[in-house]
Amino acid sequence: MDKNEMESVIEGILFTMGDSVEPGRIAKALEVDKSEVIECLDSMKTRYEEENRGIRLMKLDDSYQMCTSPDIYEYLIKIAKQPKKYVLTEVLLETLSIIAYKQPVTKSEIEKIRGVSCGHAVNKLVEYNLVTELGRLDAPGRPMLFGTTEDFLRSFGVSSIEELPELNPVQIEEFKQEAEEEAKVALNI
Amino acid sequence: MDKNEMESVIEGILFTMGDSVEPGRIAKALEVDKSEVIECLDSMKTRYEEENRGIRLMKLDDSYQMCTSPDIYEYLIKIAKQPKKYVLTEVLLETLSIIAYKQPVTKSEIEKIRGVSCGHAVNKLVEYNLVTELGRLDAPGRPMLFGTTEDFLRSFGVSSIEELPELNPVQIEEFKQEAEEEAKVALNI
Amino acid sequence: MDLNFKLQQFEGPLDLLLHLIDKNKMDIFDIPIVEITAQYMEYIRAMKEANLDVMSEFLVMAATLLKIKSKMLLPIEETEDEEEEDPRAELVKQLLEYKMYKCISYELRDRQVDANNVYFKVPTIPDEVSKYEQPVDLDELMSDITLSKLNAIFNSVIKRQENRVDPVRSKFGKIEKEEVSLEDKMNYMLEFARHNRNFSFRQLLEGQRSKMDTIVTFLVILEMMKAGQIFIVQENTFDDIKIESKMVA
Repeated sequence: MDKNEMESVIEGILFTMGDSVEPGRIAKALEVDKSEVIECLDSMKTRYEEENRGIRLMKLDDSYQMCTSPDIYEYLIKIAKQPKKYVLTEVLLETLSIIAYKQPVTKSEIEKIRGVSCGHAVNKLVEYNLVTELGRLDAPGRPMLFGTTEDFLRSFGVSSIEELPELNPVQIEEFKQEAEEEAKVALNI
Repeated sequence: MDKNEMESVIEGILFTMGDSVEPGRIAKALEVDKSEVIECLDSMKTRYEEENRGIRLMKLDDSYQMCTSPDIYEYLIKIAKQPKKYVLTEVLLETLSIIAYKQPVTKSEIEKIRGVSCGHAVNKLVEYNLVTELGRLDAPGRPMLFGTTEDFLRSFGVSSIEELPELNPVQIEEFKQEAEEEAKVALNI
Repeated sequence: MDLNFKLQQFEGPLDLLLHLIDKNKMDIFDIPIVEITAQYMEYIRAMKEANLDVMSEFLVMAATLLKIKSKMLLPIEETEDEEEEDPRAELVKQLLEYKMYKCISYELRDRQVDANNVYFKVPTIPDEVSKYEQPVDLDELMSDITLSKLNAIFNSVIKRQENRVDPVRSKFGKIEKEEVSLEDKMNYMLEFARHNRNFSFRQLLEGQRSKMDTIVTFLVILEMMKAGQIFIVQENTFDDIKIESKMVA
């Protein structure tokens, strides 16, 4: 095994292991002398530094570990703090509208209206502080009741939920009739 | 930030993250153009290969991930813990192939092609994180649509689903003959 | 033919069919249906103990094969259509598509073997980086959502819910207790038959209020006839049914 190949294998081993590795273990796997491995590790360590690489070798007692250059840290923090864009997805908006109009409302009532589970959506809305727990319903299972928050009102610039646009009964009646018509058509097929 | 410094930072970030990283995230942290990052990543990828390095860059859809070179596998297995490998049965492979080429696809479409039910197979593939739910089809019954994941690309060594072997009838005839040869060998055992 | 070959070895009816076609060196575009059906059925018979879930899918294919076979045995009718479609066409199309994916799955398996020779590294992101959570900016989050939009969303949700409700079935209304009880009617009739030797069905219906009354009365008549409590005669269809009671004391 030539030096180049050995370096390649050692690089791969240190990368995969993540932890510190003793040169003796590497030597056994490669069936070479431990001193050869140490020599190779030290030369790699120096080269990584000279080349100003993003990854470095760290010597800990008699083991070696792959790590990043200390300069990377500030960029990692920047990646973490990258302004993530929170968006209200369709699911969240629908759930929010049901809570706004039906409050106080339980998760199972919301699920009944949407036809799909809403646990995740409600939790997200609570996390965004648009929705809050209002207490438990005095019913079997004592389900939690949800309602909108002050933040919710503030973001719409209204002072109470009474100010939400009214639901138009005529329109709702139309929806019902449409649904019936559709069903009739379906039956004629 | 000069090219050398950028490569160093990117190397460190990919090493730390372990997972696949989108160039856009790196670009924001480095306050540079995304195209610059991509250019840098691609040149690193080529250089790692040319220098026969132990670590390599892998492109998955539009993300990049650091991994080991396949050439050093035989040494790595002697020392590193083998990642858990699952064996895909023929049923799973057939189902996966259909999903890979037909995505987004519903269970009933898969069943139509295979002539047998596929619920169990699809669930297993979802469990292995090779396949994921993509949302519901806007059709009666609102059936779930399935597609492949990044893990799928990783486990099959392709950078995107466009890289999958083409469905070319001539080539398929060749596969078929190969498969038959294999089957003969298998039967002779 | 090697019947020891277990049906479970095949991934489904199409797989078995392909196996038979390959084995017999048949042309997939010109499947000798009579022959292939016979062989397919032989496999099915040999697999009687196979689990029913698997069996049912194989049986669907068997039925398809038999249908194709019968179609091909029938003389081709002269129709205005210039060309009658080959009854096998659909099956051939399905077989070819399945075969294509089957072949591709072998290719994928090879790729997986190659791709498995690569190792990755677990993420080693510092805690303060990975646990960082960005505060939610509500102004930004709600920037393009107006009250009327919220209202429209709620309306559309409600509309969807209406669509989901089966309007036909929901029209059936509540299930109410039947106004006419079979038991009451039976008791009434038994009493009536004890006091009247000869009467007719029409006579019985006089003064009955509803369709349900009529139906229940008819059911009671049938029941009493079965029990030998009455004897009935109807000379012609739609004639009145003459009833003779055997219960007169």
